[in-house]
Amino acid sequence: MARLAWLIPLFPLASYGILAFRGRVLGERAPYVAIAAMAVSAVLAWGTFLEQVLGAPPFVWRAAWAVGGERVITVGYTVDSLSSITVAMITLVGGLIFVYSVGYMHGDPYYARFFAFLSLFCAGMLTMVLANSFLLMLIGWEVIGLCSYLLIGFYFRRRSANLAQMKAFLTTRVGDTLMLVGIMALFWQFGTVDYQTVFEAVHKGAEKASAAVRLGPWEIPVVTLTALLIFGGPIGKSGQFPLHVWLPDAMEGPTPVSALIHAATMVAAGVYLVGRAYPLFFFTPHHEALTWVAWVGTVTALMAGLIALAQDDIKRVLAYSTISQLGFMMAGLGVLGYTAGLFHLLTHAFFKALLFLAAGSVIHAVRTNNIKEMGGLWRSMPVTFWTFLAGFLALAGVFPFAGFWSKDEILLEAYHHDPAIYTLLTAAAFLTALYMSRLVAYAFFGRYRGPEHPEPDPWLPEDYARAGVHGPHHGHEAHRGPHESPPVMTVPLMVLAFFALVAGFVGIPGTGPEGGSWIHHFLKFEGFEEAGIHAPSFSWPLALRSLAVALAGIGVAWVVYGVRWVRSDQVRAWVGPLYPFLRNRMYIDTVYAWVFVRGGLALAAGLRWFDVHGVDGLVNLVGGVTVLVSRLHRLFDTYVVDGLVNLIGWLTRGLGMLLRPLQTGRAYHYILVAAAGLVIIVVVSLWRL
Amino acid sequence: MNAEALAFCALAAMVLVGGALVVYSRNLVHAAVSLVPTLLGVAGLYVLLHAEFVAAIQILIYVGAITVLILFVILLTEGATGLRVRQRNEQVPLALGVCGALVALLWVVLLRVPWGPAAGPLPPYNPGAVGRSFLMPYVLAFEVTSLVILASLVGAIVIARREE
Amino acid sequence: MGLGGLLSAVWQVELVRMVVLAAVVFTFLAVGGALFLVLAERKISAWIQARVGPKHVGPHGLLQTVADTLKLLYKENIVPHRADRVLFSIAPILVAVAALLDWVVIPFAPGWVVRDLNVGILYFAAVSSLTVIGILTGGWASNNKYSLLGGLRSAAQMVSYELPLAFSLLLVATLTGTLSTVRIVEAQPYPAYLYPSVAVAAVVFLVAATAEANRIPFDLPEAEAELVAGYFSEYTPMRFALFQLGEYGSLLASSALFTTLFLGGWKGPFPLPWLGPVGNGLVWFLLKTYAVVFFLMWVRWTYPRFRIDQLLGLSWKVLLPVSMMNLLVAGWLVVVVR
Amino acid sequence: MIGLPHYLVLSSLLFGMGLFGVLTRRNAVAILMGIELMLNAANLNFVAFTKFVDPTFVRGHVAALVIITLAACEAAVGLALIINAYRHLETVNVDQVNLLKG
Repeated sequence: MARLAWLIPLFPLASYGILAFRGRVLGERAPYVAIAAMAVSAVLAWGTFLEQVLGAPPFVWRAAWAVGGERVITVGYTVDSLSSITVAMITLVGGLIFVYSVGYMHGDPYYARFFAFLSLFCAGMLTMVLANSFLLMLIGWEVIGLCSYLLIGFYFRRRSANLAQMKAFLTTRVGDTLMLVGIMALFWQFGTVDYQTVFEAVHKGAEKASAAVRLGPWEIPVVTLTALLIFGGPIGKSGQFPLHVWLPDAMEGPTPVSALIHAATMVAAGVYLVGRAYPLFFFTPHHEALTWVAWVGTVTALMAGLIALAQDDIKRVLAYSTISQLGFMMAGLGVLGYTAGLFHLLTHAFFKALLFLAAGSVIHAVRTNNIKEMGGLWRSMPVTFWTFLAGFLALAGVFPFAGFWSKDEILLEAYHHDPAIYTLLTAAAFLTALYMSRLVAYAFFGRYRGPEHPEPDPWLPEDYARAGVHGPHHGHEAHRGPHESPPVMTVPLMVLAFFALVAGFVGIPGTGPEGGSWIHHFLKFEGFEEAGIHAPSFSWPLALRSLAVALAGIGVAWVVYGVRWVRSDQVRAWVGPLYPFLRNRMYIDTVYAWVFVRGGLALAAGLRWFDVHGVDGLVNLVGGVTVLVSRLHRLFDTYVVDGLVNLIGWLTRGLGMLLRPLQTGRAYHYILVAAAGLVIIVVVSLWRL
Repeated sequence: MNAEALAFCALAAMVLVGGALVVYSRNLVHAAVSLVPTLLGVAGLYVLLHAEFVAAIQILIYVGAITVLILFVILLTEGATGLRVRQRNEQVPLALGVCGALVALLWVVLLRVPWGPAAGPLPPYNPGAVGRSFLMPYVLAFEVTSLVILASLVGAIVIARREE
Repeated sequence: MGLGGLLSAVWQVELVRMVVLAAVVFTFLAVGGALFLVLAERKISAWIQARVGPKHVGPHGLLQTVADTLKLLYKENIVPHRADRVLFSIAPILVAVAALLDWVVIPFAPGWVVRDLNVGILYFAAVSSLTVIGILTGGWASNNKYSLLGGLRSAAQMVSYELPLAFSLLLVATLTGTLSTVRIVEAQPYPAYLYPSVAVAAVVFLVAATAEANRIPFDLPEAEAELVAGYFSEYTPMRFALFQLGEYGSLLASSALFTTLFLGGWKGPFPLPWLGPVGNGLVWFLLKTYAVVFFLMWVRWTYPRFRIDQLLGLSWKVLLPVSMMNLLVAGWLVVVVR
Repeated sequence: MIGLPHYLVLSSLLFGMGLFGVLTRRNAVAILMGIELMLNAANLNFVAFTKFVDPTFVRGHVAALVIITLAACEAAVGLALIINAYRHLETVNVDQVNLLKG
């Protein structure tokens, strides 16, 4: 099965090819192509995964791609426990989202294009995961970035979508550039970008790896610098502070896109990369690269959790929640919790995709994103409600849902590694429970606060409305209040809800050998054993403490938003300026807008001023001089040059008059003359011999 | 006079008589049909020169394709090629003189050179030898020829098709 | 030099001798073959159309064609008014000779070949392309617009179908690495992975050969219904018979070449007793050849005629691309497997 | 014994005939036929030289084959041009095709 793994990204790629070139013809049938391709990939991916589960050895295939002297750049793929479980997750979640999109995007004029982009995205993601080298990974990575750009701006007539897509692209580009520099640094140091070779070299502490670079007053080991540069990519792609600003805006894309790309998979690419390149981070002196990772993750988790508290847009809350959870994963990886971070990556993919899809179902029904205009939906949309609730409980970390197990692992690792990080993450976990409860309370409980007949979807741009499309919900008939979505959308929700419940069970202690959990056994980092680091074992007090934190968060929210013993505006008054601070996303976007956007514009304006006055002035001066010279020149030209030219003309014409009869226009005359000429030449040369 | 000389004389006669007919015949169809013995005669000479492959190609392309094409065009443009149209232009005597002089000079030149006997045996299996020459030392000529074929194919189609 | 000198002369002279010999031998052979084929065609067509066919002359009408030939020999040769006498007479001879020259490279049995040329199949293609000149000039020389149309059609058709035919030959040459017919037979059977390519080439060859022989469904140059027999409308007995001889001769030659290239030539599935290698080869070869001939006759009496545009379209738009692709694929396979 | 000069004399005669045809014919198709004769003369020389002067690499054969190919191309394009000219001008005589003559 592992030998077939190279086929996994090819099917979505083929689907992309078909849809891109024949999509218009396929029309309504477009999703079948995409789903079929995804299904085949999923079968292959799960086969590969199960093979790994049953104990197959890791498999690496590589072939020379470019050969330059001694250096060979290889292309190939890696199948091991990490990549196989990740592709299994991607194909499963991706496939479900494809199915869901059939319903959600139905009636869209660019139906086929949507599935084409989704397919291309999956192809890139799977390539990135299965890659055997940083270079191939980078190719997949950039394809992902491109698809993200395309899909965020899928409603391309809408200005805000255009801005969001640019923002996403430019912001992640900052990280990508750093990563590219990092990969170049790797190539410079080791002469290869192949994972295995690089990691082995780092492990052995090759001479160059221990060299140091002077950077101002600090002396940074090269390997650390490289690791941190490469970490730039994940910071951008996985929405870590300070490059997280694009992710909330990316919610401009259609909801399945938010679910697939900005919750379950693409943002996971960064975390995956850190997991994949873990040796590079781990074998730095004192694991200092990992310390950076941990702190970036922790700050992100806490910051995003705080911001999420004050947002009203359902998708934005979920987006900040995603950022926060990604922070958790990074923090988990950073505190030597290799398994914990990646485990959370997998469980999070399921329940976050679920939450987004359920949110999409809600938006689909009430035609607004504002949670304050929803309410009481649990009655009218039972399936959506129950599945959303499952996702919520998983995210909040309530026993026995998936999030409980994975988040607890991270907290456990943090507890044993760095109490400060543990404290901050616990606070973030509390915030998670709090803002999610707030969301659930606003959206699903209380009474319905929206209009009786929901307006046409505000998310839809004008040209869609002109095309007679009334939102994603095709054949929209008059109905009272919101109602449940069609089965093609709810069935994927139910499947994901199932996984949100059970995906964490692989982390239950005792499911693996020696009393540990299965996931610890399956996903483990060999470097730990050598370094004598053992994963801390499950501890009941900590687990209970984290459960208590989650329940406390839910309880507080229940007090404020559920039974309303304390009214939310009172809370707002207590916290004073904190609320507007959080509501405006800690002013980070504002600062960026001032510094980078306006700064950039101001720089451009300055350069333009210089261009207009400085460069153009010079050019005009040169121009003036040129005009003066050319006037003089013209006089010379008119009388002297033209005179000569005319003279030659007259001479030529006279000569032509004389020679004209020779040109008959008959080819055979010319040939005769040529032949006669040949005869003469031969005669002359013979005579001279 | 041995058999080879006999064959050479027969073929040479065929070539020359055919060629003369091609040039002199007032009837263009006759001229075109006279190309057949000329070209077949040349093919026969190729066989005498151990160039069977060239001979086969000569028959296949010259006789089988080019002559047919020429005949075809003559028949299609019957209105302009019929017997009533004057077929010669005014420079016959001049041309006769020039051509005669040229041939005579060529003879003078080539009979002055002391041509030796045959330089050596040909490669025994010459389709293979020709193929190898085409793919190794003369690959550029081969590629350029293929380009010319492509260009003339396109050109012929574009020129000859009826304008819409 | 005497006759002995002639016999011991260099081989290329011997080749000329062989060609002459072949012309003499196969004139008789092909005349006999053509006689038989005309009868076979009449019998088979009758059988397909549920008729009896000729039956009065000789037992079961076996001597019908002989009688017809005798009749043709005794009838007057007429040259139409204002026809071109010379070309009118030469054309049928050219057609017949071209058809007969094909036989030089056909191997009947091990060692039974007039001349095993090292450019054998190329020679076959070259010589069979001479037929068209005869047809074209015959059509023109008759001074009849139907004949001329038939001749022009024939030229267009033959020039078009020579290409797919040549590609089929090229494919075989690619697979066997030789142009010699004898060595092609020896190289068979082909390896199994090449069967698809060979099958495609065989079909293309069969179609193109049918068109080259001007047979239904590609008999546009004759097309009795439209052109009142096309290029030989004006031909009277013996010259008409020569055209027929040419047509049946080339039919037989094409079938024989098909047998040689694709059906294993003289090789048989099992040896026959008492015959020895030559007899064996001869029997198998003739059996296969006449099976192909029968198949072509069957096709003739089953399918209607194409239109001229369909005919040319089939060649240029279907057969040519298919055979080109086929050649590419087969060449690739050969290189890869090697 | 037939040697190289025989072939050269023969081909020079053929060449002369072809040139004469080219020089004296009015009809474009006939001119083309003359050109074919000249090309054949050249080919004959090439093949003869191969046998008698330099048999390695069969260079003359290669040249002859290239020339035959080019002759086929030239015939195809030339005849297409002639047909087109005939369609427009109803003549194929080169001295009557003079649309561009001022």
